[in-house]
This record gives sequence, C-alpha cells and structure tokens, in this order.
Amino acid sequence: MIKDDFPYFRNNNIVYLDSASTTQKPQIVLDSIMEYYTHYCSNTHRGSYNHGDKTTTKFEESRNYIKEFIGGRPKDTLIFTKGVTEGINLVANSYVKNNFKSVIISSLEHHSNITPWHMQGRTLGNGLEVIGYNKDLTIDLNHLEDLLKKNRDSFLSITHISNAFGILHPIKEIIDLSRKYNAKILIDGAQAANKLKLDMSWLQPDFYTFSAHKCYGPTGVGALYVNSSIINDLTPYQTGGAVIDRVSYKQSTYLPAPLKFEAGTQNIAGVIGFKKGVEYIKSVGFNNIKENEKKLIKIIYSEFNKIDGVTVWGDTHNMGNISFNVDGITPIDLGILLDKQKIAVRAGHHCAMPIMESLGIDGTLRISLGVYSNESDIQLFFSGLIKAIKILRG
Amino acid sequence: MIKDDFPYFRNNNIVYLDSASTTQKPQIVLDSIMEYYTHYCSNTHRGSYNHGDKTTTKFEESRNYIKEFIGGRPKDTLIFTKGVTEGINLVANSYVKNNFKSVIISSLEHHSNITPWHMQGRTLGNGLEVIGYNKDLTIDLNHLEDLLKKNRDSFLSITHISNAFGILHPIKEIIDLSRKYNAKILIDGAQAANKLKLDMSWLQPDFYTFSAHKCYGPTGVGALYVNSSIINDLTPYQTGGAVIDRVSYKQSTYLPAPLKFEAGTQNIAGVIGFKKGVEYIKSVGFNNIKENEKKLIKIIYSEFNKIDGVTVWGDTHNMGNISFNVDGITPIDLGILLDKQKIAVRAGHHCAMPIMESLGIDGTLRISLGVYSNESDIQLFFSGLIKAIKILRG
Amino acid sequence: MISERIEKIRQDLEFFEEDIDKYEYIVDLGRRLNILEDELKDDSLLIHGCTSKVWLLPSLVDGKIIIKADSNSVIVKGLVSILVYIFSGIEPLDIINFNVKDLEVLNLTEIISPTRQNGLFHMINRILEYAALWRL
Amino acid sequence: MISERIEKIRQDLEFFEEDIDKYEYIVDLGRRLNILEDELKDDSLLIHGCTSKVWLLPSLVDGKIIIKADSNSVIVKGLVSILVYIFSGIEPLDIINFNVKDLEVLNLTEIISPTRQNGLFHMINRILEYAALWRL
Ligand SMILES: Cc1ncc(COP(=O)(O)O)c(C=O)c1O
Ligand SMILES: Cc1ncc(COP(=O)(O)O)c(C=O)c1O
Repeated sequence: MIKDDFPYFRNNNIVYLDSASTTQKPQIVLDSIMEYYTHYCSNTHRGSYNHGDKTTTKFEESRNYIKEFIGGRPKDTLIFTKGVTEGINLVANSYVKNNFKSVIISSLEHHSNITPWHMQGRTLGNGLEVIGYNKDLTIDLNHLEDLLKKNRDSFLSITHISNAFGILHPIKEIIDLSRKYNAKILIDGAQAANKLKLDMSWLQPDFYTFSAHKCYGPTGVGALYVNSSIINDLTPYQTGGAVIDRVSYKQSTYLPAPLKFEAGTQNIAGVIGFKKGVEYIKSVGFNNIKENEKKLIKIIYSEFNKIDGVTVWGDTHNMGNISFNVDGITPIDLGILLDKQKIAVRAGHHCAMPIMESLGIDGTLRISLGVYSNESDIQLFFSGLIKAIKILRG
Repeated sequence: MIKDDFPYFRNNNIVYLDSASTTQKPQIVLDSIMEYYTHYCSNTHRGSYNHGDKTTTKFEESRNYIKEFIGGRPKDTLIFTKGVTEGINLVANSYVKNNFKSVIISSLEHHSNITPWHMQGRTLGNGLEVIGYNKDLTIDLNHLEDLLKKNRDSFLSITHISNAFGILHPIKEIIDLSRKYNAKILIDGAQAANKLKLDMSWLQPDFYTFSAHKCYGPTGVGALYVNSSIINDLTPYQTGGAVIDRVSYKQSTYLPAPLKFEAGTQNIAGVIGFKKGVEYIKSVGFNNIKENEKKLIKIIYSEFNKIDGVTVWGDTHNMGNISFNVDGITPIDLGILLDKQKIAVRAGHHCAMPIMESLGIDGTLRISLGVYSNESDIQLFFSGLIKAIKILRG
Repeated sequence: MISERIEKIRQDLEFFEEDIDKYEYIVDLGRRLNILEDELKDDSLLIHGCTSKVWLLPSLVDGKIIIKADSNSVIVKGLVSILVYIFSGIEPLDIINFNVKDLEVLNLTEIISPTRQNGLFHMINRILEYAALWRL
Repeated sequence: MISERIEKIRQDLEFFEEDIDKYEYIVDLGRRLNILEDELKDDSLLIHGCTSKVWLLPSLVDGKIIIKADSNSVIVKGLVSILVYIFSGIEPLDIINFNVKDLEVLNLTEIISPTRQNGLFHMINRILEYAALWRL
C-alpha cells in the first residue's frame, strides 16, 4: 500500500485530504535529508574538500534530475527558489516589471499570482487584466483572445491547475494562442507538477514554477524553469555570496545562470530532498496517479449526489481538488467538525479571494487528493461529513 | 563529549574546521525536523484542523523563542528569511532603496553585504562608503565618524564578526556613534549569533540578521530582527499567499508584520529546527563556547608560531575564524592536501574579495571553530598542515 | 456565581469523551442563544480576529449585564452562548473582578484552533470592556 | 603510444594507497614540468574554469606537439605535467583520434574536486583545439 511509504500515516490515523496545501513526505525523502545532515553536511559551491564537493555534486544532480523530470532541455535553466511564491515574485521583479505594459491572469489564480502584480501598481484594467470564466469555472478562451488582441506583447501568468477548484487549464492551447499575439508566459504549476507528466520541450512556456512541498518533498524549496530563449533577459533578483564572479567596491560581475539567481546559502537539504520527492512521483507513475484520482473523484461525485443541498464547484473534470458548499452551513463549521473526527480538509478562501467574491461566497470546503488517498479515506470523509451536517442542521 | 551530540561525527572521522561556512547539526535539531515530517506535517496559518494548528503553534513558538534568544523585546519583529543574504536583500529593497542617499559598510563585509548595494547602482563614493581598517584589520573608528559626519542620515550595514578573519567589530560603540549622526543600522550577525550572547534590547540596532545553518540549525532559513521603531516604515518585499488580509483584483491589503513579510509556504521544517539549533547553543552555554574557543585559539597561535613563513591575519583576538597564508604556497594547494588527510578547511576568498584585493592576496586558508571543536582537531590540523607544507615545498 | 457557572459547564463538557460529542453539545447550546436582532447588527459590534462573523452586544439591565449575540457560524454561536451563560445577569463589578484565567479549566483553547481561540479572547475582552464602562 | 603512457601513469598512481601519497607523487611530477617562460605568460594562454591560474602553450615542433605550461598551484602543475607527459611528442592527428574517455582510468576526477575537474577538462580541450588546428 502506498500509505506505507509515508511515516506520517504510520503515526496517525488521520484521513488526510489536504494535499493541495502540502503533501505528506515518503521515507526516501526523509532519508535523503538525514543522509545529508548526518553523513556529508557542508556548504555548496565553495568546497575545497571532499564533503563540500559531494554536496555540490548532489545539489547539481537534483537540478538536472528535476529539470529532466519536467522535460526541460539541457540548455534551459532551472533555478531553485523558496517555492512558487518566490518564483513568481522573482519573475515579476527580474523580468516583467519594466518590460511589460499588461499582465493577464485567469480568474482562478492563487494570491501568489495576484498580489505580486498589485505590488507593481497594476490594478484591474490598469496594467492587469483578468480572463473571464464559464459557468463551470473553465476558462473563457474567447475572452483570453480578446485580451491578447487588445494587449499585444503582454505577459500572461496563469495557473496550470486551480488550487481552489481543481480546474485544469488547457495550457497548450493557451500557450499557442498567446504566441499568436506575442505574449510571454509563466505557468504556475503548484498543483500540476505532482500529477501531470510535464514536457517543457513540448509546451515551451517561458517560465514554469512549482514547489517541492507539494511534490512530496521538503518545505522551503521550489523550482523555476526558464526557457533558454529568455534567460539572458532576466536581471538578478537577490544578490550576495555564490552569485558573484568578481566583486570590488566598485562593481560586481555575476556568475552565469542559474548560479546568479541563487544568492546565499541555499536550502541544501531541501534541494536534495526535492529530487527524491519527484523521484517518488515517478516511481508511483503518472498513470497510476491519474487512475487512482479518477476512480476516487467518481466516487466523490456520486456520494455528493446523495446529500441534499450540496454545491460542488467545477466542471466535473476536476483534477485532485474538489470544492463544495453545503446550503446554510459555513464551511468553517464543517471543517471543525470534520477535524474533530480526524478528517483533515481545508475550509476557507484557499488564497483565492477574488474568485470567491465573484461567486458570491466567503469560501468553500475543499477535499484534495494525494498519491496515498484511497477509497477508505473517501468513505470516512463522507460518513464524517454526514454526521457533521446532521449536527449543524440540528 | 559534545561531538557525541552530532551524528555527523559518528559517521565520519573528519576534522571539521569549516563551521563558519556551515555548522554540523545536533541530533535534537534533526529529531525536531523528523517529528514535524512524520507526526504532524501540514501547512501553517491556514489550518482548520488539528495538525495545521499544531504546525502554526510550533512555527510561532520558534519565532518567539528565537526573538528571546537574541534579547528582542515582545514589540520587536522577527521575520523568517532564507538566510542572511535574503535578510540583507529584503532590507535593501524594502527599506533602504528609496530612503537613503548613502550606505556605509566596513572593509570586512561578506559579498552578501556588498552586492545588494551595487544592485541599487551604488558604487564606492557614489552612494556607497567603505570604512577603513587598521593594520591588524580592526575597524578605523575615526574614519567611520568622518564618514558619518559627511553623510548624515545614512544607512550603516556592518558585520558583527568578519567571516574571513574572525575580527569582532565593537558593535555597541559603532551603534552609539552612528546614532549621533542619525544613521540607521543593520548588523550582519551570520558569524556572531552562534557564539555571542546577544541582547537586542541593549544594542538596539534597527536590523539584525543571521542564518540557522550557522547556528547548528537547518539549511534554507534565517531570521531578520526589526526594531519596533521602524517596522512600519518597511514595505512588503515578496507577496502572495499568507501575507494578505484581503485581495480583490483591484488591490491587496496586507496582514500585520511579521506575516506580511513571509509570503508563500515557509520553510516550516526549517523554522522548527532553527529553534532547536539555538536551544542547543543555549544548552552548551555561551560561556563554555567562549572558553573553549579561547583555549583553542591560544593553541592555534602558538602552533603557528612554530612554522616558518606563516602570516596569520587579524588582531590576535580573533573570534572563531582564523585566516592565514604560507609564503610561496597557494591556499588552494594547502586546502587540497589537508582534505586528502581528512581535514576540512576552506581555501579562497571566503566571499570577501575586496578585502583580499586590498591586502594584495588572492585568498587565505581559514580554520573556523564550532562548539564541537577540540584540541585533538587542532593537533590533527597542524600535523596535517606541516605534512602538506613539506610536500608542497618539496 | 461566575465560578459555579463555569464549573457547571466544565462538568457538562467533561461528560463527553469524544471531541465530536462535545461539539454537538456546544452547537446545541448555540441554538438557545439570545439572538441579536438583524437590525442591530452593526459593523461596530463585529468582533475582530474571528474567522467567522460574530456580533456581540452587551447591555446593562437593572444593573446587570445582558448579552445578545449572533454569528454565521453555528459553532461560534455555541461558544458565545457559553460566555453568555457565564456572564449574563452578573453585575459589572463582579465581571471586572473575575480572573479570566479561571476560564482555562474549560479547555476551550484546546478544542478551538489558534485562530479562533484568538476570536474567543476578543469576545471575552469585549465583555470586559463594557463591564469596565458601566462600573463607573 | 598515448595509451601506453596513460597505463604507465595509472600504474604509478595505483601504487599509492593513500590519497595524500598520490598527491605527493603528483606534486613531484609538477617539478619536472616544462615551464612556460614568464614573458610568454599572456592572458590568452590562461585556462578558464580553474580556481588557480594556469597558462598552457602547445606548439608544433617537427610535426609533433610540445607543451609548455605553468601554474601558481603546485598541484595543478603536477596535473598539467601528467597531460604534458601523455601528449608531448605526439602528432596532432593521433591526439585528435584519441578518445578523451580513455583518460578516465586515471581517476583524476576522483582525486580532483568538481571545480578543478572542470579546469582539467578545459586544459585537455585546449590541447585538442591546437591539435585540430595543426592537423589541417
Ligand atoms: C558574515 C556573513 N555574512 C553573510 C553570509 C551569508 O549567509 P547565508 O549564506 O546564510 O545567506 C555569511 C555566510 O557565509 C557570512 O559569514
Ligand atoms: C496554484 C498555487 N499557486 C501558488 C501557490 C503558492 O505556493 P507556495 O506556498 O509553495 O509558494 C499554491 C499553494 O498554495 C498554489 O496552489
């Protein structure tokens, strides 16, 4: 059983349905972190001794492995970041800020892909455009084309899969469409990298970013893929040790990418564990992940059908994350009562307030699946949900 | 024996004299990381379930503990960062950039405290001033006063202890002097927080920053102390999830500090382990750390005296780090031959190129001590050094 | 008086072994809450620091505190109603002299998450503020 | 010819059990390096990717490659002198036909760190470039 790979489930009898927020970690990830700390712990890139070299080698192995994992080409760059949030902030700062009049986002973005644009003084209609959505929350591609036409040479920043609703954007179509109007494109893969076989050499976005902690890896590390065609247009973001070729008081000259974007001591243990996280995904297999999800989501839909007054958001093709509301009950109350039955789900706006506002709700309750999720989890969730509703409706 | 607390030394018979670069990690730090990942792993600040709350509680406990560890007052702010490098970049960006005409640094700064100023277009004499040093590498306080007089209302950014040479700056004196000329002050405590009992409520700098990985804690996390008197003058740096109170497409309103400075999923395991790292320092005791260092440095000086053609840099009051050169031998050659004898020291410019240039050298060999360093390490180092010199001199 | 009421609630809560049953009881208490009329639900009565909306209006009737409240969360209603049960009909001075720490035996912090715990703290504070006001 | 020389060095290195002794041998080899005269040490002869300074100047004498070099690092000198030993007096065509992978048996990558390993790679490349030039 897949759950056996995860010590968390040995130590807990919790129904964990919050993998969109962060995933649990398999033993191999933890082992790799411990091996680093207990066997060859040292700093990278500056070694003149054995363990320093080993650490540097492992660090760069992670980079190459993860780049290959998403189908990046050798000439493309993979920069390690703190996570998706830093990835988007980096791009906003080092690339978009002074080069683009308009930024276009979808209606389903996480705050991480909204507020960095606000920080640049962009507001709706004023440097920031938002693509409309259809009734089932899928993207309005006609509106996107309109926006691209009206805003040639713009920057499109869009999530691959919505964290709040599990909606999968047709990314390839969106990229192709955008290219017609000369847009540059960042894709927020926070919810996608752990379940879709990615192929950058086919998708060819300008940027793709994702977080280790949602890929069964450690906290505090993520990756930003940069297409080789634009890497030289990026200015450094943070600077300091390890990004520098030469420094005098007069000036600094930078090392080549990716090093020039990785200032200071990196999350070395995190980077090493990150590789093991995606290795784990590969070992489970994208097909198995997909089949398991499909099966569970089918059950989830049919169980929801049996409960009165439930609204399930989305297009019935949700990927991994399913959001719902129950008439007359605040999601938070449901969340608390599920928690008291050892069921971990998330209640609230899921860092996606604007779409909640647009739907006229304060928030939802969200179930999100991981590789370890199984039918028993779903059954326990529904019996817990029914009990909670009963208590709350009195 | 203190070494027994560190699994690294159980697994290796390496003489580790590179603690200024990164320290080894005691078992309690590793246990706390593993406990998080295997027992209550979840994301912070957004929980509506038990483990989410526990994670949030642990995270905030770390913050309070570390703030107290450096003598911060309850009203002061402690922001978690990726490390010192991010701390300085954050301050440079969110506070100094548009508010200060001049930035003053010492001659002994790490690149992390030089290049962020270059990034703002500051160069020597042009928005950036460098304090001179005396023959023994101590700071020229008269020159500092000169600079402060000529550049009132400037920003002083200075290291507490030099990583390359172990020189301790008289920080309290420097702060008092700077206040006379209305300067604001950041102190880079990367090399100090692991060995000096700090007291922010007495020192009262505006900023103090340090890295967990040099405090026996995990990689990828650090802290930035911000004095309560200026916290409201900082603009957010990175933005995204968890820094936001409300977002619409029109605008974002931020949560109060420190949250508004911690965008996205944080290095949660790192923050939890960070606390254990400083807890460990406390349990060893600042006095014991000091006594051990003093004893070892005395031996080091007397051993160096016995070798021909050695230049030891500094004022004979070095703190933890000692840099030296051997006539006619490049430091890198020595570093390699010491490595082959299982002695880990660092050879090179130690991310402090400008001072190396000013001293007319390419780099040095640096020994740096940790709590676990003992006389046997020093003896083995010197017999290795003598052998290496013999080989290289032929 | 206050301490007896606290003890009563403590015993009631202790009776349940499972958290979920405690909550069923709390939700039930919420149903008996002295509901604040919609037309009185002014933003100034909102309690900050709560994840859900909570309006709280203490008033002074015959020298004693009477509390009306409402929330969009059924669970929060239940929690408020515990506070209402404890503090209603009490004189302001008794409330002021009351040591907030005495509420800890109810372990409401244990059954409520940090965020909401905060909200509860603000509710108690609001009651204390009014009590201080009317004691003068 | 090249492969016999590599085999010779391999055997010499293998003789030492301890890394440090291997290095003593390598440093010793460096002392016998055909040193490049100071006045010839032009920046264009510097090898990039080395932590220390390395100048390398191959030349063609009687149709054969002759290499002069120098470095501020005694160890790098030793490494260069291994390359010089292997490639000196060899015809450009033989060098071009030589498979760089054959050098791997020397395990120089094992005894040299990633950074410097890189430097070594660049030195070999420099020799190959010249060989290619003169073969025409
Ligand atoms: C004095 C000093 N400042 C800054 C740094 C950079 O710290 P970090 O790499 O943890 O960001 C270091 C560590 O190398 C240091 O010693
Ligand atoms: C779609 C999406 N974007 C961005 C983020 C932010 O990721 P992180 O918190 O790892 O920076 C998340 C995670 O919550 C997400 O789901």
